[in-house]
Amino acid sequence: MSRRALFAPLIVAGLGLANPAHAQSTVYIPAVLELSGAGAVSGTNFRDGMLMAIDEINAKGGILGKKIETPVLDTQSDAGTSRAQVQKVLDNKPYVILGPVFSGSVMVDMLLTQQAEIPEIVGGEAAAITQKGNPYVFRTSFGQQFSMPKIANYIRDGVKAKSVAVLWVNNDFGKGGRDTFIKEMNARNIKVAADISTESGQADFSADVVKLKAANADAIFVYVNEEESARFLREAKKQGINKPLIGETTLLGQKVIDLAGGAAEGVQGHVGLTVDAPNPAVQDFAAKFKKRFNYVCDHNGIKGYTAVYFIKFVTEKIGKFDSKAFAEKAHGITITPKDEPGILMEASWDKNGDIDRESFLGEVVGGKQKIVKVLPKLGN
Amino acid sequence: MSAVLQVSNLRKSFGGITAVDGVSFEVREGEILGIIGPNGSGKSTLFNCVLGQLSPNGGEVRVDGKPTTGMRPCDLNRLGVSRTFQLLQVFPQLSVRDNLILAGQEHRGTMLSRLIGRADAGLGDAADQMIAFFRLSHLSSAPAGLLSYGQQKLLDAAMAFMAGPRLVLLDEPAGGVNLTMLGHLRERLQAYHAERKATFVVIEHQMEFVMALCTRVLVLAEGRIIAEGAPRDIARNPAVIEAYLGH
Amino acid sequence: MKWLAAGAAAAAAIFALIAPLLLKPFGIYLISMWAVLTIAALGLNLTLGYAGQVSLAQGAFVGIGAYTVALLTPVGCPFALAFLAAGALCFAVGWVLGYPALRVQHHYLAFVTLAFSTLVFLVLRNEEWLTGGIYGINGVARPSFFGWSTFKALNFYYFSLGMLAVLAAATWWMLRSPWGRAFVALRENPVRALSLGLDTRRYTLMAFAIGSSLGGMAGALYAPLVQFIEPVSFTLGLSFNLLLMVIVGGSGYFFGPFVGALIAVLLPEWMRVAQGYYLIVYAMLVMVMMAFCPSGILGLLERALKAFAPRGKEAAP
Amino acid sequence: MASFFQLLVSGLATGAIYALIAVGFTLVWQTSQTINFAQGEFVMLPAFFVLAAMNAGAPFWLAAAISIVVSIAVLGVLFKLAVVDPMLKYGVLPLVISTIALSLLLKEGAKEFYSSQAQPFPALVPAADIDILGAVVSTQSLAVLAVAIVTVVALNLLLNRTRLGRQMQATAQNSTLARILGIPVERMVLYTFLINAVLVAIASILISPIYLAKFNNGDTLGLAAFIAAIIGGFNQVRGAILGGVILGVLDNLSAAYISSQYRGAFPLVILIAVILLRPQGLLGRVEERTI
Repeated sequence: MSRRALFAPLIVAGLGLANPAHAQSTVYIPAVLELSGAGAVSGTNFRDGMLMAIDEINAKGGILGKKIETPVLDTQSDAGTSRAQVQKVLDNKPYVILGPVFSGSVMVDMLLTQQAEIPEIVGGEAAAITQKGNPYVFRTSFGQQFSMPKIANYIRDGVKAKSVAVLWVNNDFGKGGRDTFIKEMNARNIKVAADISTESGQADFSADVVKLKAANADAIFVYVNEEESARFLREAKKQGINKPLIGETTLLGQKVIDLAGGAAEGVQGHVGLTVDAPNPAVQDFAAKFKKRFNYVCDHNGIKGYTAVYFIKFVTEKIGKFDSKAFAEKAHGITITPKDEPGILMEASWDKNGDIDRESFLGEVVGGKQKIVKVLPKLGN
Repeated sequence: MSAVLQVSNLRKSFGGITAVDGVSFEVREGEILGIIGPNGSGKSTLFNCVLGQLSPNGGEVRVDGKPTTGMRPCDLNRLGVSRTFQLLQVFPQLSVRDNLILAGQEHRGTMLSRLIGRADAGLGDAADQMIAFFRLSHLSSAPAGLLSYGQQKLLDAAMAFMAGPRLVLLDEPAGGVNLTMLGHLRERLQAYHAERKATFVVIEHQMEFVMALCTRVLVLAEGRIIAEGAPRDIARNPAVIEAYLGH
Repeated sequence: MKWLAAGAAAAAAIFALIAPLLLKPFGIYLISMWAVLTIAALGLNLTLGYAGQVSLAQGAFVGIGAYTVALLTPVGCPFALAFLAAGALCFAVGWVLGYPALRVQHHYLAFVTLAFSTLVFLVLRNEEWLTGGIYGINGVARPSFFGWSTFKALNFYYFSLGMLAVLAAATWWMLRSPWGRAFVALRENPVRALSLGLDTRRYTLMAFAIGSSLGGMAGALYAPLVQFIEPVSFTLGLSFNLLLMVIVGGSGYFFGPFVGALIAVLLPEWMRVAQGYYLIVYAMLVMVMMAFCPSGILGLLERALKAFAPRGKEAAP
Repeated sequence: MASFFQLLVSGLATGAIYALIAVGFTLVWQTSQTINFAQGEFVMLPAFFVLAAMNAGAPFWLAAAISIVVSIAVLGVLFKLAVVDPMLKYGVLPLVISTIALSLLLKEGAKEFYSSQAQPFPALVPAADIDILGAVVSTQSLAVLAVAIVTVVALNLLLNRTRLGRQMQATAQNSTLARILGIPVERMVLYTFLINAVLVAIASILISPIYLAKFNNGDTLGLAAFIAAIIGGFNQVRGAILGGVILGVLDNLSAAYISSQYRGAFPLVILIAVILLRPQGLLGRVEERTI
């Protein structure tokens, strides 16, 4: 017991002084991300994209002459820990906070950042995040409430399916997408013939494919993470599924296409934020990213990258580091690559902090993603 | 004189081997009954069947006329039948005093009263007396694990007496104890018996010990009782000598 | 030496009272987390350290407790009542989970409890109609008592600390009562205990049930502390972490969980200076600690004190 | 019916992997009372050894060989000397904690020092699909199945037909007695660790083309192997195999015919049932000390 008395100074050291006071010549924009645990892949993508933007900006003299100072704190993919880390950075009066990616963690942290009136640019895609009327939360990718309708329309008008089967991964990414998707299907009275949940990290999809075949729907919507997408596609090919396979961004990603061998051929769907977008700026970014981190960046990488440029642009518009002013200015703003190349594609933010940007309908042809149609921004 | 324990036609076999083969006997109030027999004659099995550690294949056990066959050891113990084990069994991390309090605490009050009541369950004095009686006072607060083997044997026996039992079954109390300690142990057992008019059953190898301690002796061989009587008669009984020396 | 321990305890208690005044909200949040997890570890220490029953399900009980409160308080149930409900529910479930312990021991029991905690996770995740599923439950309210609100970090810390004090006191009382003696007997020699009239079955189930209900009560505090709960917070990871607290602190020492939880909560934070490698360093430290003081820090301390002052021993019942 | 057969076949392939991992887990447990909670990570790691070797320019077969050797050194010898031996005398729990920490260490290590992204892994056999009585099987699954069977048969021969093997079994069943019989117990224990290292390395190389090399692959594999070992019988190689296969098939059948959300639950329910009704496992021997 006397051990604890002995800890006393350590605790103060460990908690009180752990946060170094940041210098005046820099602007403090901490990032709280999933660097270990289930969310590590998304988290590291977001981090690496973010770091790339920060280095570029700092190399050019920073924002309003101040270099960006961004410590990266790991949430261990756990809401409780993420809350602790957000609290930790809030104690040091940040300008803006980046992350986290897991919607669950975002939901907790939003409350704190709102109280502290600090804007938070998150990677979470759950519809609920921007529907709480929190004026301090922003996204740099489509919320599921925007991507799913686009898929739904495509299934109705493009595929002309009367019934559809859903295969989704049972985590907060997959479940969120699945729920929004089914809502949209009902709205277009397309029958959901099968609703199949899979585990993240699942290796054997034979059972799921057997069920899909039994359901015999006009189309199959697949909403799982990258490796699982690849494994599923192989199994689907194996068991000879001949119905159109529809995906949202992930399923048509080049990484999945490569991993799945030939099995991805003919997969179609909506492509939101992706390094495969037919856009020189994006292609260029993807190349730089691959060169520096030597892996193919997923959409979280782009989220992180554009998030930093989003901050830069808005800050330069308001001309000072004022968190409240940032939040006010950012709502309803539109950024074009002409004004800020780092934003990659023209993007606008609505009153809820949701992003709007053009997106694509694609198809896998000859082992490559082919864009068949460009979907304009919803705004116009 | 009424019988504290009646065992009738008790049987226990493991697979093919019959360890206890229809044993019947009585233990009378206030006597010290010795049960002797060569190794593997079924003494300990008999004990464990009587005490509910093992469930017999046949036969019946009665305590004060109440049938107790197949009763759980803890319930049997609450009826006033307590025991010691062949191998030493104390609680090494508990103090000597706590060992004794533990041995008595389940015999009074309810679970609830044991929780909210006094820490020593009102057995502190009784425990101290028992400690004094077995001349262990200087070790009262020492963890039992630190005692010498002989001292632990004394404590083991003391624990069996702690709840003031009707009947005590001692399984080789003298096993592995050096001679001086042996004398001490025997003398204490006799003193206790004299004081409390307690009833003992003693399983033992150590002949002198049995002869000196017991008022009556049963001889067990191959799961059967082959002789019964006063110690000195038993010592001269040819069947017994045959059983011990025969093979 | 008892005096020394008492003095140390008093010093620590005073420190626990003034520490938050020196800390920023983040620090306060961490020590609140320490207080909450210590309660859960106290429970596991009772089941494992005293009664000797290995359980890998304590994290699941924290989860059950957390969900009980998060589900009851929004429908108008006062916190105090929900808190007791959490304790009671986990007591009942723990009692049932104790039955395997009557048949199998040691590692087999560990496997059963391990399976149980994974099953609990699946139910929390899949039964969306009740638990909100994978999304978890957002905005769990912090209670207020007679106008005193625990919404502010500092208040909630003192609230958690108070609950810890009360529950620790109750546990202490139980351990110095005949029950405590019976639990130790259960751990050291169940056969002999049985022959001395201990209803070992009942005590085993009790040890499980009470340990679990402490876990549940910890959960009942965890939910309002984080103000959000989701199934993934209560997977095996948490159970392992609680086990680590008990072993590292010193299994079977009353104050073990206090020390263990302190380490499990603070060590990773201190390690964060190692940036991306902090978990690696943390893991290494744990392994080293296990290799050099398997009986936990209090065990080490006790040996040290014995070495310096042969007459006394640490205040561990 | 065809689909049922399909599920059965795929389940077998997955089960074979679990079995392979469970066998080593069981051996180590028997001889040294080590419940290795890092077993999953042990399977994750060798794939990265292969990739590292290939990045250094080695051809696949050489890289595989190197990986196996490194695994023997690190996951076999080093693990025993540095982690298990110092703690054996303190009983099971500290060691459990230590292996849990070790699993975290290996996971984080692979992530920080190699990559957090799933890495494509060269396949042993060209990917193609074969039709067997209406069930389609990929050549990879067949390869897995084949290698798994060969390995296990070889292991069984070693354990039952050779002097060394019998000595190891004696050690596993009763080390004190074995010592009296003059068996070099220490060495036997070490051998089981080496065998485990080889088995996990093989498993790793077999599955990584399908699973991809990823730092958190161990999470699911470890638990699966663990459950397989217990269901089949903690103290029997045969048992571990049966357990693995049961698990693989059961997972598919329950997902297809009962509930995909609860597919993870059925093995656990069986696990509990087995422990309560037959603690020694379906094929296990009764261990007095555990009941």
